[in-house]
Amino acid sequence: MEWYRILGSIITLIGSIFLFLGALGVFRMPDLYNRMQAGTKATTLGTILTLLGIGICHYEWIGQILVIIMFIALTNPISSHALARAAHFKGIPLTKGSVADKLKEKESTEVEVD
Amino acid sequence: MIKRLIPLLLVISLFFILLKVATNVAPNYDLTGVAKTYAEQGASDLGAMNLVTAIVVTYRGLDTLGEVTVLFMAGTGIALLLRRKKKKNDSGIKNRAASEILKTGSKLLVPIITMFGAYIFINGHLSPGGGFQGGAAIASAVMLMFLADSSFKINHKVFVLIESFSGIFYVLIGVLGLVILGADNFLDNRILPLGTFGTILSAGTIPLIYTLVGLKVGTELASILDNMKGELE
Amino acid sequence: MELQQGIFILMGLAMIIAAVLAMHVKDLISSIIAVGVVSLFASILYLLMQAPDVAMTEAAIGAGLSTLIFLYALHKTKDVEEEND
Amino acid sequence: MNITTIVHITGFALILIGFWGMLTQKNMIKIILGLAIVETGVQLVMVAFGFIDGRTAPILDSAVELSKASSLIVDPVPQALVLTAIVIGVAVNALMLTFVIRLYQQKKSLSINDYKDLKW
Repeated sequence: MEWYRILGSIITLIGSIFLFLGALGVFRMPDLYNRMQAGTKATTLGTILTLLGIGICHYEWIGQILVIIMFIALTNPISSHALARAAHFKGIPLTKGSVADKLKEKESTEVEVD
Repeated sequence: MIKRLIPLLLVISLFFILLKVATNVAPNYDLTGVAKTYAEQGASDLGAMNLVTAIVVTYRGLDTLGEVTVLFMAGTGIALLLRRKKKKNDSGIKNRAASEILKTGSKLLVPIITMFGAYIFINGHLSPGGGFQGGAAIASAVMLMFLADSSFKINHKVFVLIESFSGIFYVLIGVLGLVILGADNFLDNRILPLGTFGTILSAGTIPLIYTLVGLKVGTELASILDNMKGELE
Repeated sequence: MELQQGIFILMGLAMIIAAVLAMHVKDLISSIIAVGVVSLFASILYLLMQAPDVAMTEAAIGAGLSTLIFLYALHKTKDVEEEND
Repeated sequence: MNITTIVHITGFALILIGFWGMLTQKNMIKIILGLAIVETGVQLVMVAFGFIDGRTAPILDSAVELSKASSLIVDPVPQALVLTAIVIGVAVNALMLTFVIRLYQQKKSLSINDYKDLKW
């Protein structure tokens, strides 16, 4: 087996571990925002690593895979950000243990300014 | 009770009809009839790598023209039925402005998605995809702008121009087949040279027609979305 | 049973469950999303059935544009109601 | 059980569920959703008619030898038909939803039971 195949397999394995942790986080986290955070950060990194590992194994596809990685890096956090913001404005409560709500603070200061 | 009984009877009768169909179909192990001809002669006849494209654009070109017409009719009907009333000012519900991240990100993404749509329909004869898929991708870019920026409006004049000119050129290419190659050749792709098999400038007029179809479908779906969205804000 | 058939059976079951949910749930938004899920699984089935063209069309139009059109229609019919009250 | 049969059963089940929904639901948007499910089922069944196990997509790239193409690819004709059916389907759905919106603007109701103007 060539060395790049082993390297690619290891990177793919790390990526799938991150994906598993993301799924576990969606299952275990207490409220919507924490779940969304787990489902975005971990899966973005996991998907990028998995794709990169495949790209190293089959190096003739690395161009397409870099384009896909760029798409995922652009779309996944932005869509998640929009969803979380909408949920916050809709009034979905935070979990009891949370210590800060910066968006609410920002809104209240904005209202005072107006 | 009787209201539930009649639908139940209808569904049960449909079930038996479908059961008859399901039990009578044997899986086929070879292409037969017209599909075999297309598979054997499609490449040498039309020079298109993607046989689905060859069927949609050339072998069944008239169907596609009719389909684009149906889409146009549906879009026109929607625009007619949902025509704008006078703008009500201040309905009481204020829209929250989108965040800076969302605006910047969508502005970055829209050109890329539009370019991807153009790539899909230009390469329709070489790889999976074509006018309808590319048009849908372009409409998705417009959809993203609608969702991300509530004050975004499409330029109706440009859209109408693109739509009508692509429709006119589509029909003109069809008529050119009649003029150059004689009767029975409406929408024939061989009025241009077939070129080298597998390159982007090959397969006669297929890339040209699919580009026109893609522009037309994209603008039509975007106008349908725009009309359905209306003056909600 | 081979792996491929197992995948097809799982996808089919998921589609049927989503369709039943779409018809059974009272909430219209959940219903619309469930129909979008049916379309998304259908596009995966098309890809597995060696029909990439159809898969692309279904994913872009069936799961994307169609869902948004339904949501816009729902929003329009709700909007007037709120104004009326 | 081969793959064609599995997909056929799925498609027929979707058709029956959508049909049942169309007949029993009162909400007009839900009736259109039922029709959308029926459309998906019919399209699945049609694509499954052209599927042949162990063959590749109807694209004649380097993986398919041109002279033996007809024994290597699946049937392209149902795929072309379904391709157009999907686009038409979404246009028809949008048109029907437009009618629903217009009806709603008249009577402020989504229930099909409130529209009995032509019933005698």
